[in-house]
Amino acid sequence: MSNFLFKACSPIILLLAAIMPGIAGAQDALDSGDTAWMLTSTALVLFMTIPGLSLFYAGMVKEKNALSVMMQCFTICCLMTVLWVLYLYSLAFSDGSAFIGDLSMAFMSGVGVDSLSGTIPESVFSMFQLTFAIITPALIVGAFAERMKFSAMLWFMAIWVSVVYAPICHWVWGGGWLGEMGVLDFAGGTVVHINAGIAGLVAAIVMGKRRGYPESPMKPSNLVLTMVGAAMLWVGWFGFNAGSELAADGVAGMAMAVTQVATAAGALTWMFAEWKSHGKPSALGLVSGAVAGLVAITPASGFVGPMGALAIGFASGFGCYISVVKIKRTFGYDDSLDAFGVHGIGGIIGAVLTGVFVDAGLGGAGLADGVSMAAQVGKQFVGIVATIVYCGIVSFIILKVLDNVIGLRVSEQDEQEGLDLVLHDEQGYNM
Amino acid sequence: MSNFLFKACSPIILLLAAIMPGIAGAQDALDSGDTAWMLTSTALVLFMTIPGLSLFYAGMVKEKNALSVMMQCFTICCLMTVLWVLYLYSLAFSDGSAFIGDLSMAFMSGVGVDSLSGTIPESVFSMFQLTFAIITPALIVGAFAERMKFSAMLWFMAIWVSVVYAPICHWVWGGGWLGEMGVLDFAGGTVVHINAGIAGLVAAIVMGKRRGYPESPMKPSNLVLTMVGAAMLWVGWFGFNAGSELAADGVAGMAMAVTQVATAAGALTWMFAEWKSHGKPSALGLVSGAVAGLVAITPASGFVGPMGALAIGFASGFGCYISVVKIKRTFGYDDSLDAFGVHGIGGIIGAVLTGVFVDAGLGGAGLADGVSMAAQVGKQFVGIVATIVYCGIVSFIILKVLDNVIGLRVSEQDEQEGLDLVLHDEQGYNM
Amino acid sequence: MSNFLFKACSPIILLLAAIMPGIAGAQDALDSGDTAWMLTSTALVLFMTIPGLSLFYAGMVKEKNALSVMMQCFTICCLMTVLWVLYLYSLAFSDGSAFIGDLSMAFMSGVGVDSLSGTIPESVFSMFQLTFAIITPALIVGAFAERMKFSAMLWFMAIWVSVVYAPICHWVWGGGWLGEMGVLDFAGGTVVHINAGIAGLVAAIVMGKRRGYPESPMKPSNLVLTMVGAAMLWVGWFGFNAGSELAADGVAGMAMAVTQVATAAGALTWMFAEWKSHGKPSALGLVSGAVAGLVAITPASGFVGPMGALAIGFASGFGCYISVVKIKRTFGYDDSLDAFGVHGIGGIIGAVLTGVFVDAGLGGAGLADGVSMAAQVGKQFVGIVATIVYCGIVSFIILKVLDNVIGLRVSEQDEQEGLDLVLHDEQGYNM
Amino acid sequence: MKLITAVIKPFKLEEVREALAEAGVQGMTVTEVKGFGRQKGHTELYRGAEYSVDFIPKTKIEAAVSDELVEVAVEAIVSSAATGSIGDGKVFISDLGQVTRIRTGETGDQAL
Amino acid sequence: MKLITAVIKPFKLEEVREALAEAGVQGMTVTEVKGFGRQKGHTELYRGAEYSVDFIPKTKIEAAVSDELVEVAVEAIVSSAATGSIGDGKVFISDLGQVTRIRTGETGDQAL
Amino acid sequence: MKLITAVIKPFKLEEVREALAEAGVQGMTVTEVKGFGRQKGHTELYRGAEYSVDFIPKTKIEAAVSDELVEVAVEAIVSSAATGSIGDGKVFISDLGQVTRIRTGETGDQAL
Ligand SMILES: Nc1ncnc2c1ncn2[C@@H]1O[C@H](COP(=O)(O)OP(=O)(O)O)[C@@H](O)[C@H]1O
Ligand SMILES: Nc1ncnc2c1ncn2[C@@H]1O[C@H](COP(=O)(O)OP(=O)(O)O)[C@@H](O)[C@H]1O
Ligand SMILES: Nc1ncnc2c1ncn2[C@@H]1O[C@H](COP(=O)(O)OP(=O)(O)O)[C@@H](O)[C@H]1O
Repeated sequence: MSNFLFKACSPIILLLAAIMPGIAGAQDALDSGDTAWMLTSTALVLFMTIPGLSLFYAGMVKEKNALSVMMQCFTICCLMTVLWVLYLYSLAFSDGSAFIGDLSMAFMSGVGVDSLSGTIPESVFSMFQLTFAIITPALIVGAFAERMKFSAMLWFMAIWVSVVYAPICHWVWGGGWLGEMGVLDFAGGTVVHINAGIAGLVAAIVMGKRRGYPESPMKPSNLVLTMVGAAMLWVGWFGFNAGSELAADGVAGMAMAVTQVATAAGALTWMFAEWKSHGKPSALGLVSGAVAGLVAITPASGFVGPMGALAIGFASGFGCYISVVKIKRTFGYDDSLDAFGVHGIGGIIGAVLTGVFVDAGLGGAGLADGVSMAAQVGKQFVGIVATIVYCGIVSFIILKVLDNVIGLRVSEQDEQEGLDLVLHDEQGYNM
Repeated sequence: MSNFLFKACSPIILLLAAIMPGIAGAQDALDSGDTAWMLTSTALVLFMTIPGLSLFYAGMVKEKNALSVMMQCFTICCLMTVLWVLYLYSLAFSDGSAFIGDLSMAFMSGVGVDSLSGTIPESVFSMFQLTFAIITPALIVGAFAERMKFSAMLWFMAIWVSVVYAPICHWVWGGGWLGEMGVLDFAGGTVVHINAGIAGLVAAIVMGKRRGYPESPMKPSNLVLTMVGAAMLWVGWFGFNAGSELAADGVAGMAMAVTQVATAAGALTWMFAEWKSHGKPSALGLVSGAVAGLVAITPASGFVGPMGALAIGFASGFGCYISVVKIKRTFGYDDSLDAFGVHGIGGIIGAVLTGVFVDAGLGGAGLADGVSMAAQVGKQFVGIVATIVYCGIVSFIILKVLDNVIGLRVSEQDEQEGLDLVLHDEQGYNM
Repeated sequence: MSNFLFKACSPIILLLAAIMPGIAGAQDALDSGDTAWMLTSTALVLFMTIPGLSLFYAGMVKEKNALSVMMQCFTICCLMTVLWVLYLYSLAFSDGSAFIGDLSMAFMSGVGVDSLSGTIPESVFSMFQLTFAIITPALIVGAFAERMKFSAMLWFMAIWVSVVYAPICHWVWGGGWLGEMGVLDFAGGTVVHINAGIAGLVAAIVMGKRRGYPESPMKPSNLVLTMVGAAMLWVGWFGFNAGSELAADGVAGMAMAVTQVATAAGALTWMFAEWKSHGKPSALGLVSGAVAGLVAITPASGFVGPMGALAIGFASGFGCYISVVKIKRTFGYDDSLDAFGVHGIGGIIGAVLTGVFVDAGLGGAGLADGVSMAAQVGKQFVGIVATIVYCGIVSFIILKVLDNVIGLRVSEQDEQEGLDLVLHDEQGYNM
Repeated sequence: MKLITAVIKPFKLEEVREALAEAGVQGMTVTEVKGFGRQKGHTELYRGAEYSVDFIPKTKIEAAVSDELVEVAVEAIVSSAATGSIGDGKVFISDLGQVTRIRTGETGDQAL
Repeated sequence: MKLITAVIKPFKLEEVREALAEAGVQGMTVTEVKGFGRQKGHTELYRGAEYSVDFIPKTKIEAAVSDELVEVAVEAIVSSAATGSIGDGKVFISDLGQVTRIRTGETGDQAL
Repeated sequence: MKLITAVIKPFKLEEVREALAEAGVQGMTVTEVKGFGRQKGHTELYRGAEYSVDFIPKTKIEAAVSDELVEVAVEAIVSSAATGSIGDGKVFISDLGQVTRIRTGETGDQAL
């Protein structure tokens, strides 16, 4: 009888299973809600780079270089898009080996209107991931702003994203060895931020300081725009972190919540640290702390709870403050807009603390079965060190080769006159 | 037989009921579409404050104070976030009494990855509500811009949001007495706008006028940015109003539509009023009218139809125009950026007219059973008056106490030099 | 037996059919995911006009006219909204004839909270379409910027949208003759871009050149803002194109993907073309190419694949570059901000190539049964020519009549002083 | 004729302009300048980098006046621009050989 | 040597520059200034607050010229800057004691 | 007293200021100007429209000094502002009839 009934209703059950998300075994059906959120998240993460990061950076450089950094971010966005559909997506996300994908999905082959990735169209998954491959190189721009040749920048970015970003992305998210080993990186602390920070640091050192740094004033030309950019980064980051769940569910919701909390905590921490040590709280400090919080919560966002986020934001706000205000000055490298100081350091702090606050006892989603907190933190360190070493060495080689072949820097006089006029025959402001 | 069939298929029906939204009794299942919309709405409402409102305000103040208002908005955003997860969310939304919640949800206790609020994760509900608790105090900034100490501002906001915002929010949306009584406030006409407007008016009066007001010119320094800010407010407001439905359904759709209509009507009304009385239409007038329309449709957005929205936008555009251009000048208080003139007055107009245009005969969703339009308008008045009285008195007390303890205003010379340099050692524009 | 089973389970099947999207015959049930995406898309497309396009344009004009173009865009947004709910929506989308709708839905009659359009509320469909009716006239502003009277602009736009936009929209999307004939225009290449471009060209010619054009410099006053505007256009365009699917599904996903690809290709093409011919790549060239790519992919977005998008972006980037840099100079008309050069030309390129790359062999969704590529391209030409001829003639008549009745241009001296002061008694920047 | 050049605190411009008008000066040309002198500047801080800014925003007024007006004009400026605190600025007087009004070609005192 | 200082309408700058170059003046220094004189300003309105702005954007040109060039230079300015409507501006002439070219240390007419 | 007016390359301002201070000049007034001379400008390109910009950003320094300081001050400017490349600028010297310090009413050398 029960057998009869099962048979009788089985077509319906199959139908149900096929069309409904959340039922076990139904991951291969499109869910319109998840898709809606991922379309939105893709737009939000693109929004982070253009206009968000562009404005954040443009406001911090001198007036005569404002356009040049915006143009770098925008061009990176375009270049990565084309490379992505040609071969990068395939390198990063096709099966390949533990170290790199293959070219089986080059030219987006196999990605049709009906291809799914979980409950969302693969086209959306691919575009969402593309926006990460856009913002990562764009972040590096902050380290060498105001002195790099545009052509050298293009070459560097095209090569770097192919031989550094794509493999590391594959290691963590594409089925590679770091992911397999259990390193936790929900939305890109390692892949995006440490990666960009280290490449930036190497670039800053290889290229040398800006003319006049640090003796003569390097004042931000338009902090109003920088604050706008920071606000856009914050808003867009909801797509970055909550979007990394690839679904509109409770994990995405919690990822958004902890993002909000850590950002606020990072901002207040930097502000109060500055207030205490310098005597006044500054707007640039406040938003720098916000970005520090955003960076650090990124790897942790799907794993920790609100109180863990508070702690992570606090740690990152303070750590990045020290890094930018003290460490950079001590060592004397010219990381123009603190790509390393905020993204590198914040990424490392976040990656480590993800291993701590994932613990259910601290409000997190819980450690994997049989993995102790110490073990998880150890794995996190493996991820961090692997990224630093690989990215550091390869970035260095690319830069050195390019420097010898085409030269990385503009001439001293061109730097004096400003990149906008010299490289682009334009001015940012004609007022 | 039918009984047999029911039994036979009942597991399927239960299954259906459990996983599908919209079926009676299924409110406790997560709906990915609703969640997607609420994640988006949360981002949109945050976007209203930073960068939206920040830009709207920064463009209206003098160049030397541009950063200070942006920094106030941004810091408020951070501070409210931290207080929210510590205790504010609990105060506003836990059961408690008719007047205030309790601390049972302090530290977000009980809000886990799987907690639901209707068909969306509670984490998302809580973050969505947080964005309202952010924009409300940020709106007040407009009233005391260009003269308040940053430290006093922080103290005021932290206290105000705890003893004024949280209770009033609880009264209306947290199960408190105004909500129970049947006051209609879909998205915050009372809780957000009247509340902020009244607190702003009290602050403007307690703190006194800006040096030189109204004799010397107080020209907006960057109306281009003000227009950008207004546009962002408009776009973000879709999250505010259509998001307040907490679902992606027909009510949300209509809330978006009436928001669009009332805003347009408010903007055109102010523009034509100014054109008529002054001889030229101005951009600042246009966007001020848009904000007036947005404010007034807020309480009404889930209840009225497009033609009601047209009327509400018209009434608010005209009412706020009169208030800002005539009333403020007559009484002589210095509500710097018209926080009261637009949000207070617009909020009151909207709250009253919600009671009118909710009527099904006027295209609305219909009055509650057995409630006449007059009765509903009466209820609306109770909500308005309660908010004005409570918020007015308590805000006054907080400000007076703070003024005696730490002082509210910067010195005359500091006001002269500009808050950006004096309070933050920064300049908004270095060009 | 099978009959018995069918009967037994039929209530469940009906239930299923009623509540689930994607099942044949279920189009009349609301889908929360689709609705979430369309609410978002509506916000995104509004975001394209205000602040996106406003900034894009404001940055390109002289400082003294910055506010005037922003005000034009904003006022158009308001005016179209009011006309839309009064009668435009009905004219465009009610059944009517093959050429124009009727007034059966004037005052939004029949559009209630429960009205559906496919799987989304009709209120949302109507608002989404409204945002297209907003951006189309706003685009035209670029052609006559810096010299048109505000009052004449209002009259022109109100008439134009009623007698040009509404019918052409009806032809293509409202059940009119072009749609019936099989012209493919997924998101508005014809309705929006060719239409706006042609109207702009006619306006530029009828009104004549700006004083001093082309001898004296007409430098963009704030390219930083122009780049921000371009970025916002790009992000918002996801709503435009992927939103035009009216659902969150695989087609929407692919529409987003091809939008991203074509934009990047257009931007790089223009940039490299300029680099090659002028010696330096410019930021304005880069973003102009991006917009060219966005325009051209618009009609194609639901029909082509990523490689088709690459080709379309390339063709449009190059074609619009030639049009703006060479053709405009040869003929000597003053299309101030290249509304025709980018939207007209890009729209035509896109409309033609849609007919090519829709071919399944080229990665597209496939030609309609029994339609050859040549035939489809032929249909596309009919759409293009019909739009050019109708829009060109009617726009010309409206402008000529208005010129005689109230005059289109400000006086030479007013043009000298700047529209912001002369028409609005305001300045964009007081710094 | 003399050229009177005054460097003043920017917020005093309106008062000085009125005082000059009252004194009979009918035209003037105003420039935003940065001043350096005894008055101390301020400090700015950006991510830990401290800059001391010595230059202070000032406003420069240039007015060509006929010889007989010089004294009263200087007097007008001094009394309207003074706040008594450091940084109030200076008034410089120099000779002017000739003045021409472009519109009419008039020269000398008539051109002022 | 003399210093010629001209205050003109901003949109006339290019014409004046060309006229001066034609007259043999090889260098000049240009400043954006605000002028106050007979020409009326404009009104601005922000949320009901009306401000009348008396100062009008002008451009100031300073050119050091040798004595023999003065007359023709002034003539060049006057004829190229004039529109005939109020506010066309002024030309001032004053003595210049010495001029030094920083690059070479040359002085006098050679330094111009 | 003399008025020294120097037009220099903007990035040299700090050096010149220090050199002047060392030379004993206690105050100065600085204006952002655009210069036109032998130094070539640049080209800008916007959507195919090429503009050649002849004016170059310069900084103008005005310092009133007592007669005895003139020589050493000019020397200080020339040596600190020179780069040796075209466009280094000029130093002009003219007479100053009178100087008044607004704050105190002091005149003459004391007012500097
Ligand atoms: N020797 C000078 N030459 C030119 N301008 C000067 C000179 N001394 C002072 N100034 C101008 O006057 C302003 C005020 O001078 P300062 O010494 O600060 O105060 P005070 O005028 O009260 O003595 C300076 O900012 C500067 O612009
Ligand atoms: N006495 C003056 N001293 C300095 N500048 C003057 C004087 N009079 C006029 N100017 C300058 O000349 C400009 C034009 O003067 P105005 O009186 O308006 O017109 P016009 O030159 O046609 O008589 C003014 O805006 C101002 O910059
Ligand atoms: N005759 C002049 N009168 C006023 N300013 C001048 C004159 N000649 C040059 N200048 C200023 O000096 C600057 C430098 O002059 P330029 O001829 O380019 O180089 P150099 O000083 O090396 O010969 C110019 O940009 C201009 O501001």
